[in-house]
Amino acid sequence: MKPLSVVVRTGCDMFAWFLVVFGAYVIIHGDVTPGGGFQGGAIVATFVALLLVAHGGEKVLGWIKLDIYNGFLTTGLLLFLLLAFSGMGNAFLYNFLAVPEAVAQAGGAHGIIPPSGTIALMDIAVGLEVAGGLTLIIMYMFKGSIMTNISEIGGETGHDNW
Amino acid sequence: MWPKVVSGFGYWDIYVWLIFLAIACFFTMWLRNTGRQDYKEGTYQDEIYFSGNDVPEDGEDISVPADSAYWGFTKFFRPYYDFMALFHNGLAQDYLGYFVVFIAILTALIVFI
Amino acid sequence: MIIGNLPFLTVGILFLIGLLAILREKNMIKIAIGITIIESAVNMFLIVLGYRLGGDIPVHFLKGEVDAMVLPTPQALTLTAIVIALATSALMLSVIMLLFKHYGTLNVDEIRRLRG
Amino acid sequence: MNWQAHLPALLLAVPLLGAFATPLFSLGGKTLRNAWFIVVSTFVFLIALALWHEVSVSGILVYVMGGENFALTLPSGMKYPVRIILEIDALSAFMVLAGSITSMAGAWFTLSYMDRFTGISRFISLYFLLTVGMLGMMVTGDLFNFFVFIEIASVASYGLVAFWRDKPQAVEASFKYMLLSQVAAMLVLLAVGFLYGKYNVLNMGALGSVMQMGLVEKFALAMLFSALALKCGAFPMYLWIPDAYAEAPASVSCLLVTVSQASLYGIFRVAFSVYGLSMTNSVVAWAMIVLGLLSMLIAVSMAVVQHEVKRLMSYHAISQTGYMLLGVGIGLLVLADPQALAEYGFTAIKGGVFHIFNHAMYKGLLFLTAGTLFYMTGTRDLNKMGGLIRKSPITATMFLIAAAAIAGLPPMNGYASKLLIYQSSFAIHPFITVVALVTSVLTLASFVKVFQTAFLGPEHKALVNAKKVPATMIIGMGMLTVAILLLTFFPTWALSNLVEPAAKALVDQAGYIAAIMGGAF
Amino acid sequence: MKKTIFIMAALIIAGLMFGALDTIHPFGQPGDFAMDDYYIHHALEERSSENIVTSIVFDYRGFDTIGEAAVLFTAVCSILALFREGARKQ
Repeated sequence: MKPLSVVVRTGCDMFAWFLVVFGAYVIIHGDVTPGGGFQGGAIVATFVALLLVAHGGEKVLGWIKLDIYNGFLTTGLLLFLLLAFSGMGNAFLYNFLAVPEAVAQAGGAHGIIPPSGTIALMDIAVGLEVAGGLTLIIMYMFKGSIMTNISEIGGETGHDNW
Repeated sequence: MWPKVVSGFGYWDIYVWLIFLAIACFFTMWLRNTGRQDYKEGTYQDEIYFSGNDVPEDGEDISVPADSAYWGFTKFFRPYYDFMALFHNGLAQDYLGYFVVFIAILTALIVFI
Repeated sequence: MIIGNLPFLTVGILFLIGLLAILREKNMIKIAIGITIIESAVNMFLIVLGYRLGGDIPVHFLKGEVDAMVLPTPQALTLTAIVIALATSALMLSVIMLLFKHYGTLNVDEIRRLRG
Repeated sequence: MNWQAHLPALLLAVPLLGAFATPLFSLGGKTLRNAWFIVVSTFVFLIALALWHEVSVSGILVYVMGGENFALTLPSGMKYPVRIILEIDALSAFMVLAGSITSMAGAWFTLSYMDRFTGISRFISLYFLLTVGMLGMMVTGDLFNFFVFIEIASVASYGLVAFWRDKPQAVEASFKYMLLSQVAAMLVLLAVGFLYGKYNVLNMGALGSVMQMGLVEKFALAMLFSALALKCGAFPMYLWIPDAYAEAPASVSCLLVTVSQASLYGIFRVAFSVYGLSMTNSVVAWAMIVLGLLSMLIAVSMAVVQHEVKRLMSYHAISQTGYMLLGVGIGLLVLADPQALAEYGFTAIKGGVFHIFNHAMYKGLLFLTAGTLFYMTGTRDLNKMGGLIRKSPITATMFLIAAAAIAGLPPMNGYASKLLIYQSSFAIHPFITVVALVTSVLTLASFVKVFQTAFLGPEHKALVNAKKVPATMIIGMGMLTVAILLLTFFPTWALSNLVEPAAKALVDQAGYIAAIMGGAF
Repeated sequence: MKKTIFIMAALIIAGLMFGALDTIHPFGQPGDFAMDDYYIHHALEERSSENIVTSIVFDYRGFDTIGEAAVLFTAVCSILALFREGARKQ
């Protein structure tokens, strides 16, 4: 992929960061407004897609550490499962942090955690997962497209043609 | 419609079969022992008779390949297998097409009967 | 009757288009698009099922004056189905990329080393 | 809190945790990763065993996901359940047991078999996810959830079939499988949408209690049946199976067999528990019988002429699926007729259900031995093999046991289940029995061919340096061998403790519904 | 020839599907929606989540979401496995 013109690059540089912020907003407010973990995560993942289009792949591959996104993916998934396991006292996936609305209106919510409990936290977990996962998909598909010769790159033996 | 068929001793009796197998083994051994008494291991009797020719070194040359197994069967059913080769033709869209035809027939049958 | 049910009809037409695309097109990318169209048809079907005349979005915070809400379950199901569709499309395109590298063509009729 | 009640959730959560945490553990090196793989697989098997025991002691288990009380299926004042409910009756527990055994055996087998390749941590994740998808399809009581698990299993198997991506055939097989399977999955979702739109219910049991046959229900039934028939490999749609099974790594093929059985389970669940007695005609039953017969005969006739060992075995997998469809189809045909059901229908269902377990065991073992042959010689072509019994007599023995079981030779478990099907199918028409017997004979013929060409005969020069079989691969195959031998030597126990409760649970639609809806039904 | 049969079959399916689609319920007037009604009325007071869809996705049908996350993870794993670097040929 060739880099696009300087106007596009500058514009993308600017808007890419806004997209991250907007995605984070959508993720965090998933339990109040339309949106949620998946949508927000997808928006965050657009960050890399935009950079990829504007600056060309080789450059972006140099900038981005894929291990970080792998970390996002695993962290999100494990956090999700952890939250699901935490409700095991009642049932798997039980929303053990939720506060009924009447109590929450009367000020009974616990501190920083939203009254919807695990709904909001799972939103964040899934948001992390989707952001990481989609970015990995984009980057690896790009890497795959510049793999010129499969048999040379993955020269593994043992499953050759019979 | 048709009379019910029962095999006699319940569904299945492993012990009867084991006894049967033991008897079968016994008979086999007996048959084997009635063979030629002048056979000796490790003499010329062990050698392979290859139509009078020298036996090739590599085992591959004297073993029957899998393709040749059931030659007569394949030969007899040649037209059938030719048709089957048309059916398994490796075209993904044909596979999809068979699926779609199957759905259409089944749906029509279920809905209209 | 059929005019009132136009959204349902659209679903059927979309499904048919997708089916015809996967049966007729030769280009693998177009076949992948055909499958995506079927997925969209099904997603649209779920959404159409959940609509109530005069219903509002199922978010209390932004709800208008209207009392009725559209049914929320199909929307949740669609959300799940969309992500699944996305995952499978990504995988399918990757596989097509690999196939193109191996076979040097996008024509689905030439991808037939496995047969018999 | 008694932990047994949480077993249904743990059954799915533990392999999911295994999949999600594999990238973490693979940071710690190969040994830690392999240990994690084995530990989690074994743990899943233990959970499945405990679950089966629990079900056979206390009847149907339900588990409400995320409910305040996991046993409270209906919230107060509601007619229908609002949450996802896992419902495990004897049939599900039976299937789960079969699935977890093959999964564990495949895991042991994988350790040495896949050792030469890169990307193994991804392989392990995908393997766990395939297990999750399979087990989820077997235990879930919710239609949409069923679709989600179908997708997990499918996507994982696409990746695993194409895992050897340097080989064009593997990628091609994955593509064909994906094309067919995606369309099928969308049809399942379409059917779920139809049923949801009509009844506003997604739970299978609740759906069964309100089902009234109409155009919508008939259409949904046709969609569900044909899609799941594709996934399990019935006659006109089995064409992806030889490709996918043959090109996947051996341990994956072993597990894919059970995944297909899970789709078969889906058909049975839909036909018996969701529709069941409300079906107004016997088209589905006859479709199952006819499809069973056709897939049996045609697939086995294709298998006889194959010379590539895994492709041959894949065709046999299809033809064995035909037996199950036939047996259970006969049961479905006479479901509404208590006398015929007691006379031969129930026997047929027992035969079909027993065959599922047997098939999972011996077909898994056959695929693993095929993998061993491939590992030893580097080829899958039978024409290039010969005399391998000298290299690995233990593999030859296991192959012989599995081949005898699949061909239905008398002392083996395969014969026990086939006998039940023969006996009961005779009551419908003798022709069906004749077809089943011919299939059995052809099966035996093709496995005689494999044994003769691969193991017997003089040693080939090219194979003098064939590799030794590592211990873990033998352990993996040994597990399945032990399972086959146990089923062989205690068929009465297996029939009365494993199969009969499962078959009873399949027939008992009211019981399945009542576990969800309470006594209301 | 073959293609024509396939397309005819597709048209038959579509025709039957139109029939079935037309008989579900009139557009915009779902007949019985007890399950959705439960969500609409209880999601806010039980779980204090303003967004009912999110509360369904993560609470009432949360297990689907785990499955969905697993599907995404599966796709990522598959793609990473397909495009892995691999060991270079010695």
